[in-house]
Amino acid sequence: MLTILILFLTGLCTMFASFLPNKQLPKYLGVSGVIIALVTLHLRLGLGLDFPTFFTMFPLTRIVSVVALFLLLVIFLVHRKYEEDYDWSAVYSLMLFSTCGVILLFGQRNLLTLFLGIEIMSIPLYVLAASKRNQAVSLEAGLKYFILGSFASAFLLFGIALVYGSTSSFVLDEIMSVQENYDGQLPAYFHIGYIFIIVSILFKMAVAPFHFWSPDVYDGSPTVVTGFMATIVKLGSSIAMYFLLAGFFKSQFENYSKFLLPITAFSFLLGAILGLVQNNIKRMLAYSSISHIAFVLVAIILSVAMNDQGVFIFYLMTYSIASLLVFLILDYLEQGNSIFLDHLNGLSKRQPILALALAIGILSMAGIPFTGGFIAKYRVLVGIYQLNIWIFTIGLLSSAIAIGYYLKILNRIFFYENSQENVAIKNNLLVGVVSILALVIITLGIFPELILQVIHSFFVA
Amino acid sequence: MHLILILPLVVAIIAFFMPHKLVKEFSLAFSGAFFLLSLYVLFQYNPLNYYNFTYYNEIFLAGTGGSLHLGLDSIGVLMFVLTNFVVFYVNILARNKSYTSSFYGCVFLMQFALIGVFSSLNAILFYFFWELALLPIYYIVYQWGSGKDLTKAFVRFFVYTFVGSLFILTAFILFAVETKTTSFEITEMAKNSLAGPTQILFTLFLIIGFGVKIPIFPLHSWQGNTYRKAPAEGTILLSGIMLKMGLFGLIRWLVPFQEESLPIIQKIILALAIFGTIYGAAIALRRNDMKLIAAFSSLSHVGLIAAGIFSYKYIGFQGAALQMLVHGINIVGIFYIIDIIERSSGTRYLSELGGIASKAPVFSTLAFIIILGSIAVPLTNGFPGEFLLLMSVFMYQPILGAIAGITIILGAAYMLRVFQRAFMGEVSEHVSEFQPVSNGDLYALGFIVVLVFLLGIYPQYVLDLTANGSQYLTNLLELKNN
Amino acid sequence: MNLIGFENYLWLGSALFCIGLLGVLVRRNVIILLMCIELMLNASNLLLVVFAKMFGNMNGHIFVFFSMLVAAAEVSVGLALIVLIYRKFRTIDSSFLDKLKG
Amino acid sequence: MILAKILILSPIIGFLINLIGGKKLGKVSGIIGTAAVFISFICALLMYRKVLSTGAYDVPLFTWMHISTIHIGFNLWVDELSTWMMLIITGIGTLIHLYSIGYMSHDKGIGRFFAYLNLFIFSMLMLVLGGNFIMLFIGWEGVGLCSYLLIGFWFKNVEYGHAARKAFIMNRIGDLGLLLGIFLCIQTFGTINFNEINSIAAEDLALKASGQLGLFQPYIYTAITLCLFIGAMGKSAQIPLYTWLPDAMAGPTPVSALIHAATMVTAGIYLVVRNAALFELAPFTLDFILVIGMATSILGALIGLFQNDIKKVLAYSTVSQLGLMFVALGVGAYTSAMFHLTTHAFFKALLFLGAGSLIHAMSGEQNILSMGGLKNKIKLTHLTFAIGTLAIIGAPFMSGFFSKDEILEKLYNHSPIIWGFALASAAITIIYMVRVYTLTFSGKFRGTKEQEDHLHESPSSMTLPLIILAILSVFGGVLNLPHIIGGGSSQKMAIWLSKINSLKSIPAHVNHLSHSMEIMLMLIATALVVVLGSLSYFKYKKQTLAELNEPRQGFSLWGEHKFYVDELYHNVFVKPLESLGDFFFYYLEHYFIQPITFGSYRILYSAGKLLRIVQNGNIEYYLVYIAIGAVLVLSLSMFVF
Repeated sequence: MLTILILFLTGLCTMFASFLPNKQLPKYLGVSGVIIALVTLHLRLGLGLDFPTFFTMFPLTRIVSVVALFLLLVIFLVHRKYEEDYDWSAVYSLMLFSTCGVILLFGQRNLLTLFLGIEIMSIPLYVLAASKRNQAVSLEAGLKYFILGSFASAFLLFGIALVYGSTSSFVLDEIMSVQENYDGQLPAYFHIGYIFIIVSILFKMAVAPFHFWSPDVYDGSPTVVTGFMATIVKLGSSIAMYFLLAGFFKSQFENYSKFLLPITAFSFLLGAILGLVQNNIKRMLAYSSISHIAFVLVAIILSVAMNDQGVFIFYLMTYSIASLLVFLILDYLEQGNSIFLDHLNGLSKRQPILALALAIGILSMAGIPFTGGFIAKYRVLVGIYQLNIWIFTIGLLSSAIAIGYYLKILNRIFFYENSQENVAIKNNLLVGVVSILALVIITLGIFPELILQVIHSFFVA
Repeated sequence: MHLILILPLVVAIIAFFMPHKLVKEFSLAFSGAFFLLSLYVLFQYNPLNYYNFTYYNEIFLAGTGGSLHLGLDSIGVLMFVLTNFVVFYVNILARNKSYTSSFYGCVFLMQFALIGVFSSLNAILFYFFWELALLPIYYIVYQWGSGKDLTKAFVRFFVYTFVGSLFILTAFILFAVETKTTSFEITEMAKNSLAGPTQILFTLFLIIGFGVKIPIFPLHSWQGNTYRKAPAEGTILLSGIMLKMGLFGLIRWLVPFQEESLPIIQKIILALAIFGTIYGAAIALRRNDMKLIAAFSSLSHVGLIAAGIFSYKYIGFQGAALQMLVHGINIVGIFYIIDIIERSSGTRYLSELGGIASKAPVFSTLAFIIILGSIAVPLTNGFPGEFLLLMSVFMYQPILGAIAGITIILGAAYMLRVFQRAFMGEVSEHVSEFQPVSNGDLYALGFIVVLVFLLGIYPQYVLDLTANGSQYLTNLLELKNN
Repeated sequence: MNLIGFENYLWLGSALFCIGLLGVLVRRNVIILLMCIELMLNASNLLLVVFAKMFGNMNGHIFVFFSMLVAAAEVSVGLALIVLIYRKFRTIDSSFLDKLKG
Repeated sequence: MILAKILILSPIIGFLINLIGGKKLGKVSGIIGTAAVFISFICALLMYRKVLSTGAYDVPLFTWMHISTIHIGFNLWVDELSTWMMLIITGIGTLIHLYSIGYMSHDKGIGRFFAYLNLFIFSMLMLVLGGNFIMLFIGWEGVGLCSYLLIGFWFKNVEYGHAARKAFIMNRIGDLGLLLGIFLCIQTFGTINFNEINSIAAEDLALKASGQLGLFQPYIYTAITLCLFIGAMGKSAQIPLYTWLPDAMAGPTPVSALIHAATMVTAGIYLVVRNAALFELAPFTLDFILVIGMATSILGALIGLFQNDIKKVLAYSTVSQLGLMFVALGVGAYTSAMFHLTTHAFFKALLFLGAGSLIHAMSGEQNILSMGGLKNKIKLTHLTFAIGTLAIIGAPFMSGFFSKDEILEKLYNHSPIIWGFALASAAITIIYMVRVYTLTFSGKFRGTKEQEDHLHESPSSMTLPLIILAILSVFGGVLNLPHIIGGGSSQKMAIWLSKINSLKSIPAHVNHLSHSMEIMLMLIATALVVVLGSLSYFKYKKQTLAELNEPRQGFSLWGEHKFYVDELYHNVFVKPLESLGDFFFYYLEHYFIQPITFGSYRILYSAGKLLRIVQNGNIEYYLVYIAIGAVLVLSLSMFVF
């Protein structure tokens, strides 16, 4: 709970810091705030702020929040300086508030924390998406996200109401116990309620039938925000889904696994096929994240079926690190508000290290060995093979198709002549951070257990 | 042993960041050193115990059932030497061309990946190195490849190789899940066996996966214009070693797990492989571009090797191991010759060539001997391997053996046609300003000629080496079948 | 005390929710969309209160407070966005906002 | 032991010296080459004496390949048959090397020429001395390779190159047959060593003789022997695979003399004789050989009748003589076939060398129509050529007479019809040989002016071998005199050869011909020679240039065009193969495999385009999609599952 508090306070300070003349102040405040939060996590300080029925620190929550904070730290450190009138202090504070919501989700024990977490996470995002006020595209993205987001949260609230109606409590354990011993006599509307909740979280994760917002919003909003959305927000909503499927509605496994698996298959194919035809890279990555999230959903179902969280966490981690790396680099290549394939031409000749790091990130998303992505996909595929052979084949097929468009990007980076003027990127901090991230991905590929053990020993044990 | 594996990686990384000027000498020296090292390993290898130089470490790839488990068995050592030989020759050939340092880095990365492929005893590790080997060659072929529309060839090459490797992954997953083994060590995998239908699936997937690389007949169409578009060094790497990866995969991962030897699949693949040999030879007869002829000729040679393996005979494995080494040497020689001709006369099309023999007699005699080697004339290295392979196919099925025999006739026909058009006859205007071939190239070709005769007259050394390797395979097959 | 049975409240709540849902799907004006979403939210608040009354514990009521809080925050942010959009596009008809596509 | 090693090594050393020092040595390389072969000749003589005294012995060199049960070693097997063949090869080889020093003196590639000749001698010796099938096969293909190099020696000329390639490929087809035979041997006998195979065959023969069942079913023997015979056909230019021999005349004449007359073409017969025991066990194959041999000999003779190029005529006569030898083998008369092989080597080499010096004198002119009346201009060549012609047509008491007569006698013994056919082919031989002789030497000179004054006798280095060969052709018959004339010392060669282990197990054929019958046969043969010889001599003597040049029709036109066999092969085998290649490449590559890769890529791309329209950026649609999605999920989970 303390970490959320600290993040909230830093958010406030950065908001007020905008009145002070020093332009760099919000950056320093943000960074120091996140570091303090990380330290508190390490020292396992509770300060008595513990509400067992609302929010508890599971080992899972610790690991995932460390990852989330690390990602946030990287975003704060390394994002590109946008044009003058871009109000960074507001962006920092909104990002911090949204991360509070995300961490709230990580440790939820109660439907209320779920609802609050989702709302705290998404409301700042609506504004973030529209943060480039003078660009119509960003505004449109913001509005779209807002309308669809609030529509989904209406579903969520309705679902919670119905579930409360049938189980007379919000707390996780009580709902589970009610389901176990009254399984037969639960009123009909319980079922509707639980489906509505799952649907709204599916929407937040942008899984296939509910994904329509993500390509437009990813493309419209500024790349830093897209980066934030693609990594930390996806992390939050996936953990929320995990708690729903593994926690609240664990006993409904047969029921939801039957309709969730076709959804994942649909989103595998959709993400892969639509990705092929794009030439705007942000949209392409949006579709690729749709198919990745389908993998995450499959991993969640797997972890419920075999109650082993390892596969799920590992996949989430590799995916978020890889997409952060890619979005950070794309942030620097952005012209106007979107990046087209030709902007990447001959990148290897302009910035060799950046090109290499981007290549490693893309390879990890494509799932090529020696990168984390491969191990993650491999473990999910091995698991799903026992569960359902069709999903296995479709998953394999879609990753094969996806390799097609990942290679389009690689092809542009290495083999096309340099058509862009050489915009000198002097930010060697970026180069440093990016190469560290690339190394992390490679080590995830070669020594998969290493990183998790380090975090576990450092933060959880 | 692990020292031998890691070294190329270290050198690759250094080569990537070397300044362009001195990277050429640096990489030539290192590849030479690796070749000598590999010869030392070869002579020090005792064929008796099955896996030499094993190195085990489990934190690597923990959790996925994989582990860093390397070991060179008899056929692995041969391929290890061949890899270093080919990389050494790539550097020799590249010394008179100006390549950036990332080219040399890729070459050494290839070497690292290939040694990994030949020495890994763990299925996942094998798949790791297999995929890693695809990246640098894809980079070399398309960064320095000539030819107009690279994207078309790129789509074909990449769709084939990557989709192929996905099949291999599925096969391994299928094996692991069906037999409930957690670890992918070859020793454990060999113990248990698969039930009927999954066995067929497992074999089919592996055949498709390796077939793309070998290439067996229907999966070969990437080979034609990839060879044509790739730079000479790229083709040498591709034809010299990459084809052997597929074959080695067959021997290492497919044969030991063959259940009641599925006669239907074995027959189909054998027939396909032999049809591939005829197919390749027939096409090579009429093509005008030397590189294409060499490509289809290696398609036909390799098809015969695959047929040899699939006849599941002791002689077949011996012949295949020997012929893999021999084909590697010959094809490197042939592409070296094509490169020299292209460099000196500016064209590699037979219609524009002629009369090189009168211009460069020593070069043409060396070229002739290498061509003899690839036609499998006795006393050259081609003959013993081809003899054993044809015998094993003949023992399996006499009619198929006879059909496979036709390739030695067609082989002679198209190779001599190449020699005829390019070397004999009147001096064509392209060849008139044929610069004299440099001594360095002549010594390189000379070394290959020495190898051609050495293996031709005394193949027994290689046969002893692979004796207990193939014996192990045949006992495994008998043990599993009856 | 409960003159009319709980089921009827249940039907009322879901009826309200469906009306809001239809409103969102049909209308093109963004502000009307917002109002319909508010309607849906209040429908679920109603249900929450009814269930709280049914079970007799106070959880439902507390939850309603939180949900109203959230709804308010959402609306304020939404309206700010709509003002910005209006200043930019001179219209708030959702069918015009389709530059982002494909 | 050392003798055998020297015998093998000296040609190789000669080859290496000439190859490396080829350019610089010039004429000296000729001397080195001849010396190398001469040393081998002497070793052959010494080995002959050794075999005479101690009998056959084995010289193991090193193990070439040892796989599970099969042990293939490099070992030389020296017995009566191989010494006999060695003597022929090295003897005639030395003479031809001597001859070609003069013949090739003006050619600048002389070093390379002698290197290839020495390599040829080496591989021929390997073939003959080989102790097992693999050694034989190595020699077999080595000889094919050398013939490719030598035929295409003047590589500037493209036709010669094509002829060389054709020869090599035809030989390769034969080699494939031989290879399949070797595989069959390994499969059935488990060994490829000649002695072991012959002992198994001998055992089987003994069993068969005593009526029991043999060790192996008969069809295996037929299969093995058929494959071996296909190999022999390829090498010794029998019916289906003979078209390469006439084209092989593109090489220099000494090459044709050595390879295409004396040694290489006899390899086929050597192979059959070496495994005679096997062939005995396969009666079907023997008849097959008989038929093929007969057909080839008649066809060769017929085509030879209408050829105008002197070397082509001699080539076709070789084809027909070889056919005759195979007929002898078919009948089981192995020793008489070997005898005819030896005498044929003498007089055919003589004829070729004679033709060579003729062409040398006529400064490269090979067409007999534009020669004539050279009788008194190049006396020595004329004399030796005349002796050669007399020998080949079987004039009485010449070597040809004895060997051909012995075969005719054995044929008559077997069945009169075959004897008739053989007599017919002998008759045609008489006609065309005398035709060649008369057109070149008698009558008026039909050549051009400067050819006439260029006419001169060839230097001594060329005429010396001619004289030696002439002597051999005359007295060759003495080696194997028939009983009637030779009396006590007759059939010396037959006794000598029957000692080899493949022949000693064969029951001798009963000879139910009475003495009078033999004499009568001889008389018929001599009568034929006298009558036909004089007839054709006078016919061609008075033929004027006009008559000779008028175009031919009907049968003779056919004959001149070699019965269109070459064209037949071209359209039946070569063209369809090439069109198959094109078909594979253009159709199969583009229409069969292409769509798979690109088809899938295009389908996905169009699917992508379609789906893209759904994402049309309009919020209402999104809301509607989400609502439909939610309803769908709800109904799915409630009712379906």
